[in-house]
Amino acid sequence: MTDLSPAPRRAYIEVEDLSVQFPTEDGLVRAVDGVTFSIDKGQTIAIVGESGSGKSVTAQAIMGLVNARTADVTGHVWVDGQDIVGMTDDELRKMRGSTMAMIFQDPMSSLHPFYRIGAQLTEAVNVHNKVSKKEARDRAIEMLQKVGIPSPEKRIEDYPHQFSGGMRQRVMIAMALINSPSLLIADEPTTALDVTVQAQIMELILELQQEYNTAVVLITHDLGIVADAADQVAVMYGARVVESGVIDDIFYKPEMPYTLGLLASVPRLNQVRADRLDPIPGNPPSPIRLPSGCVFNPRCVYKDRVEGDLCATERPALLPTDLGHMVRCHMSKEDREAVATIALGTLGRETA
Amino acid sequence: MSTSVAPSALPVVPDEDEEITGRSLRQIVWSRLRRDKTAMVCLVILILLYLIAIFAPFITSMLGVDPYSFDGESISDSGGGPIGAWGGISSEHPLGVEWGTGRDILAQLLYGLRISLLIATTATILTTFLGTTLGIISGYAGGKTDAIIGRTMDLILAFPFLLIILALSGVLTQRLTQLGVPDGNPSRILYLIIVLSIFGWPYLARIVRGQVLSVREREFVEAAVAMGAGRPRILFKEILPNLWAPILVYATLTLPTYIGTEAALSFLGIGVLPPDTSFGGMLGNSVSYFSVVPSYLFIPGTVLVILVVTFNLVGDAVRDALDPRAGRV
Amino acid sequence: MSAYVVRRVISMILLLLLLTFVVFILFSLLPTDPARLTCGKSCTPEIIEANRHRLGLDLPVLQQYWEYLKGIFVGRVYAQDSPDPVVCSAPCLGYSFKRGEEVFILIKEGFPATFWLALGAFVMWLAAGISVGVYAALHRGKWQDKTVMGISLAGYSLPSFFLGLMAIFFIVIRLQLLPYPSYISPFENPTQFLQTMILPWIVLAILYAAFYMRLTRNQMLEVLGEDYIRTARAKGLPERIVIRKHALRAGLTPIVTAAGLDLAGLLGGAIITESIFSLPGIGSLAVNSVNDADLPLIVGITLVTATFIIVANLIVDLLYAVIDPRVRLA
Amino acid sequence: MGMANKGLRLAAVGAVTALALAACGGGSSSSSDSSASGGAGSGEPTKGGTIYYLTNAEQFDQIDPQRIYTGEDLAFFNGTIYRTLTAYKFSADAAEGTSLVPDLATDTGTVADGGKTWSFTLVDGATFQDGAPITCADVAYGVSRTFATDVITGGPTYAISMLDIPTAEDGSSAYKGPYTGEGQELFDKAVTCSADGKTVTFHLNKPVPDFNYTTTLLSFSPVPKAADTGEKYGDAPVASGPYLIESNKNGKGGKMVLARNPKWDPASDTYRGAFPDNWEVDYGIDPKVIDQRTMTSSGNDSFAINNGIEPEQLAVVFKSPTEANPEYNGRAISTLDPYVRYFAINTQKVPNLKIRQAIAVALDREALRKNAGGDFSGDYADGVIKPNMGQDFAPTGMWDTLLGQKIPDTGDPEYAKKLIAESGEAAPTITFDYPQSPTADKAAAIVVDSLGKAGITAKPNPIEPGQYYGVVFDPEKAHELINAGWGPDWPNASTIIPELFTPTGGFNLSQYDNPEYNKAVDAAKVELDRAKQAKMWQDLNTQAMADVVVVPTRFGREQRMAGKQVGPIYLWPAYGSWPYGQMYAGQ
Repeated sequence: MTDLSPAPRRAYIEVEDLSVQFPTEDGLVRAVDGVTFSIDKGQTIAIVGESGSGKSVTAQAIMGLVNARTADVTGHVWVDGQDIVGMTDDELRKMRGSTMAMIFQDPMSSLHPFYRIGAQLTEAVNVHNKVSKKEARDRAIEMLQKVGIPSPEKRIEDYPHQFSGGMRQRVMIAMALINSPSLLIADEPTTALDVTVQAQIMELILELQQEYNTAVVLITHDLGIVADAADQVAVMYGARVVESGVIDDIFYKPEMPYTLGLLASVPRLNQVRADRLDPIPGNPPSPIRLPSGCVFNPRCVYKDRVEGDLCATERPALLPTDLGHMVRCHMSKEDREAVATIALGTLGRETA
Repeated sequence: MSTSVAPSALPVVPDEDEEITGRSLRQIVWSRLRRDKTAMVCLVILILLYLIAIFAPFITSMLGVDPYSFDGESISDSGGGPIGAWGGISSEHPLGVEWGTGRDILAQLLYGLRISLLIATTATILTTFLGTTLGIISGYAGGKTDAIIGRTMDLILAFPFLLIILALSGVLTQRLTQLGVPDGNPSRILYLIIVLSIFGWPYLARIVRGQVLSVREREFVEAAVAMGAGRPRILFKEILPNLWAPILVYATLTLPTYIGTEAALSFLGIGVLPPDTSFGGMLGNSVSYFSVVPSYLFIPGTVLVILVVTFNLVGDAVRDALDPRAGRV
Repeated sequence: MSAYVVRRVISMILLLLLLTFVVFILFSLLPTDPARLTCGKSCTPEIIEANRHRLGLDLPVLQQYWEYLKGIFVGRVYAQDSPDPVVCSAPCLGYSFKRGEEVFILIKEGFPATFWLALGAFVMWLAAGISVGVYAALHRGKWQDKTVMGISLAGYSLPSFFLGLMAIFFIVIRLQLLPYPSYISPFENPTQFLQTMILPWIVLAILYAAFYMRLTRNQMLEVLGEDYIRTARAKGLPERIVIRKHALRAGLTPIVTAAGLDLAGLLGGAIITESIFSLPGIGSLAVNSVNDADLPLIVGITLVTATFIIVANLIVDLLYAVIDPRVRLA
Repeated sequence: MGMANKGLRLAAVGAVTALALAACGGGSSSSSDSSASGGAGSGEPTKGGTIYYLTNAEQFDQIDPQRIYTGEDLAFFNGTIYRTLTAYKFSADAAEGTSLVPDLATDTGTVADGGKTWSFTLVDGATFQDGAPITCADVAYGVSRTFATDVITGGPTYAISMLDIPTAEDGSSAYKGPYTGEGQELFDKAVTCSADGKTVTFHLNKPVPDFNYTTTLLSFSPVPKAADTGEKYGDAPVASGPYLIESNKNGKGGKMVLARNPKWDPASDTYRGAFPDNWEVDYGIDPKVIDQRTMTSSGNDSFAINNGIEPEQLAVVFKSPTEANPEYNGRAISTLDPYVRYFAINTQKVPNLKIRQAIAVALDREALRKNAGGDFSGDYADGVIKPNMGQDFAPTGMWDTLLGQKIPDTGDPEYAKKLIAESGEAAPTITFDYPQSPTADKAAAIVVDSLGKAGITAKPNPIEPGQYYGVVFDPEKAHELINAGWGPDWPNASTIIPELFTPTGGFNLSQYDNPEYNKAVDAAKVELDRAKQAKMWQDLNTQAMADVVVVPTRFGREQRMAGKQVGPIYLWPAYGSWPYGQMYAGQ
């Protein structure tokens, strides 16, 4: 890698124009197309979007888990000043599990069924640290203790199937944080869990984030979690980030029609006339055949507010609308705000 | 399996049935198959082979050969061996003649192809029928029925099937004749079809049963139950259509297996009656002579292998088209 | 765990009983008259009747079955009331009057050849099938993978008898690299043993390896797509450890167990391979027994072979429980 | 009743397994026909060494002397471990090779009472392998075993039909063998011993002029009562000849090893040479391998013998059906064997003579012969008595005159159609029973095709070789046309015609029952004038052919080979076998 003059980065994590493409027999799959965002240590960014929007691949690309032999990764992912994209396999491997760690959606299948959890935890310690067996074991027990597993010195001898789903996710969190990473990617960490457990797990993640001052990338489609946990939000649709900004901007001053639709489809307790949800009409696009122009245009009900067929022909850029608030839309700022007022107004919610 | 780094596991394909609306799964599979060049070539070859088999009598008469006539001129009076190299290949007999009789090898091959395809195809259809029906019943009914069918399958799978087929052939062929099946080849062919199917269905039934177990919990089945649909209706109208992909894959891969098994059985002497011949029979005959006339071994052997390979390639392609994750990229 | 073992053993015994019964009934209903077959050329109805009595064939079928079962455990004496009884000691699987020998002894004599054939082929096909299968899986979609899959397809498309005859034609007849196969015990003449067994081993191994390559590859691909493999990678484990420790352990377990079942099937005799290579194993014995209509022998071989498979099923299941901790609670 | 067994054994040859050592029955062969082309026989026999007998069979059909009935096996065991009262001379010459010499007896027997009483005096010094002297009681006991028909199965039953013992109501002998002892006194009257135990006398129920030929069979060899284990006697028989069974393991890879019998006294046995120290029978070898090893003849294989050559090698070993190629000269034999191959026509199911004639006329015998190996497989047959039977043979003219006109070897479908038209019946549908093998399948195809040309529908019915005769001897199961082969037990057509064409015969596959014919056969059997008898057999042979009871297809020819150092090389006419008792390894 010949980056001669790494410009000083403001943020700890800086994702810049990240694209991931898979050539397949059915055609070129654009899983991630020009994603850009950034966060600092101790901060949380939530990447939200429907399934297939490219958020999981983004997460995996940041971890360097996208196989370079089968995929085409371009752009930059700066982690603490180092670009992940273009690193050798070994350099990447050394960062994984130590500098950055990941928690997955399904704790049932994310632990190896044949190995005791103790072995799986100590393995994570040993791969990055030269420590004795005993030290590794102590560290594992300590982490299990931290994530709230009762009598960890006993449970460490158990197999994954002997734990409940929530407990397994705790084990996964322990495993992710065992080497005190500065970046934690949580890919739908609560989706597979019972509602009652979801809150506990999120709480645990946030608590540990405080303790380790970790930067967290939270992948989710659950806006409820986003509201509680995130500092910043990036909304993804059709492999692109369509809107990003601090949490209040996205929740209270959204400007992209897709974000509006997303917010409208979330049931809220304070929603008085919530007799029916307001789903976005149509289906998400296929990553093989992304629509030309604005990826959202086939489903956008406001595209007639844009002159001509700009929405269908020209790809809008992700542009700042406020400080730190970026939007990808051809509508004028006025139109966007007007549309947002109407949309949020129908939800019976006051604008900020 | 959830998302992973493997590209095929990306949310590419699963979205398809939503995305490409208006196209049935059948059309999608067909369009995938059409793009697979090997598969298309093989498919064409297969169709040709079936046509050749069906029209074998015309083809042989056009070529001026037939599998039954003896040609005493083409074999030596001392020992009965063919006169000329490579089993007596000549313009009259393009692939040579049989030792001891002078019958034409090409014609025998074409007629052998007929029998081979007849047995394998019919047995595959019967196996598929048995396996699907019993698999659905077993999976849907559960309980005792499931247990009985399950034990039966265990039992059948534990049997040394080649030995049983060999041992019972004479007797059961006679039984079939007594039941009114015409004597001779009809009984023998029917016997092979039946025993192949009897020993073949449990494999498919297991797959189908597993699928049924997962499908029957799905909403549309529950909906049908709630609407008071009768059991046969649920089984065959609601559940069966969801099973055709694994069934089709299994059937296409079973057919070549049966071709090989049928050949092995006729090699061991359980086959059609003379004067008819089959691949296995020709190979069995070759054993006595192939150190002197190797073409007796290689001609039918090669045709047999081509047949099986072609079927297997098509089977693979069908599977890839139906479930790209299981096969190649 | 132990309750699981007991349950499995009991169900196995029931299945074995059912099996013996089915086999017995199946062959009892044959019109071929074993009494007639034991009778020489100068056969009179009286002699046939006497033979029937000697063989216990005049008893009702169910009683014959009971006698047969009993014979397996305590042995049996045929023609007890004649001056010339035939003793068949336990485990008595019947007595072949055609060969004048106990079925159990005949099978026991055939076993070594079959055993060596199966064992050698087993080792070869597992080694080749697994290594090549894993290699293909790791090169998924590349030319290496495609080549392996092509070879595998060709391999399992070759009928065993064609492959065997070709091996004899090229290796033995044309190139004369090996003498004609002639079985001898490895303890008697190891060189000749190896010279005889190498071709049948290879032929059998090719057929199975072709299948196991695919199986291994697909199994590995499935495992490599598992979440826990991604977890292992996310931990920062080197790829070779991910493959060896995490993927292989999970991926090969079902393969090795499937291979166990195939091995058991082969221990019951590889009819075609043994016939082609003149191996004096259970497979050859089976073909001979069919040609001679030697019913007691056919029944005996069927039972022994099926028993191998059923017992192997049990062993494999129990082994699986040991390897895969998830099964233990079942 | 019984008969030489090649018909039975032949059935198995060519199938996946051939259980018995494929073999021969008796019969003479004209030496002019034999191509024992000089050479090997000229060497001086050396003592010592081992002769290796390579065979595809996986065991001997029988080892029990009273149960052996296969020509080759009779010759082998008679030449090595069992002695008999009389034996055939070792000679390649047809006449000499089927002439009698004494073995265990001092001469070839004394006849009295117009052929109804035969006495044999035993030689001095003959002992069993345990050293016990062989007495008249042992011979009598051996003979008595044949009567235990439920235990001693498979052997010849001449003793039962010839000895003067009354029959029970059901037609079986009133003597039930030594195991039950029922009717023992009747047997003891029929076979008597002199006071010194040296002379055995057989009392027969009718004159048998050639009874001393019967006593060459191993069923007349001695068995010590104390060692008899009934059905299992064959597992550990007691030797009386120069060799004993040292070990025997059946199956592929198994072998039988014969070692010298230390108690055998050469002075008491002038008949056998007993040259090699050991005999080794190697079972279950692939026929191709046998050919290759014998042809190469290196190492121990130079002491090997076989009893058949695969068709594919015939043209390699032989220049013509009577002459070996120079490379194999002196150790390869191609000669007429004792057998006649034929298709029996079931006269019960095909009673119409014209139809039977049509079948015979339509058959393409040339194609059948080519399929069997062309002229290597034998000559066209015109009856069931072979030229090498000596005086009993005369051409029947079957294909020239008997069927109304000359019939070509390829058959005459047009004439066959005419015969069917004359029969007053519709063209028949018949089934052809045969023991399955690849070659036999092709023969069946020829039958189907050539009969089809005459409008006769033939259906092949392949039967597993091991079950073949069990099926075709069952009148319920036998069909119209039955594949068969037959060889005589000794050079007298009395072991052919009665067996094949009378209801009391043991091999009457045609189920032929013609009262006049039966009467003529009975007369021929007891005719004491051999020349007259020969003429009677000739006529009966012709008569059966005229009645188309069977369709003879071939007078069989066989080929076999030995390693470079084995001698003597000739086919012994007595059994159509190797002259085992005279063979040696190394010259």
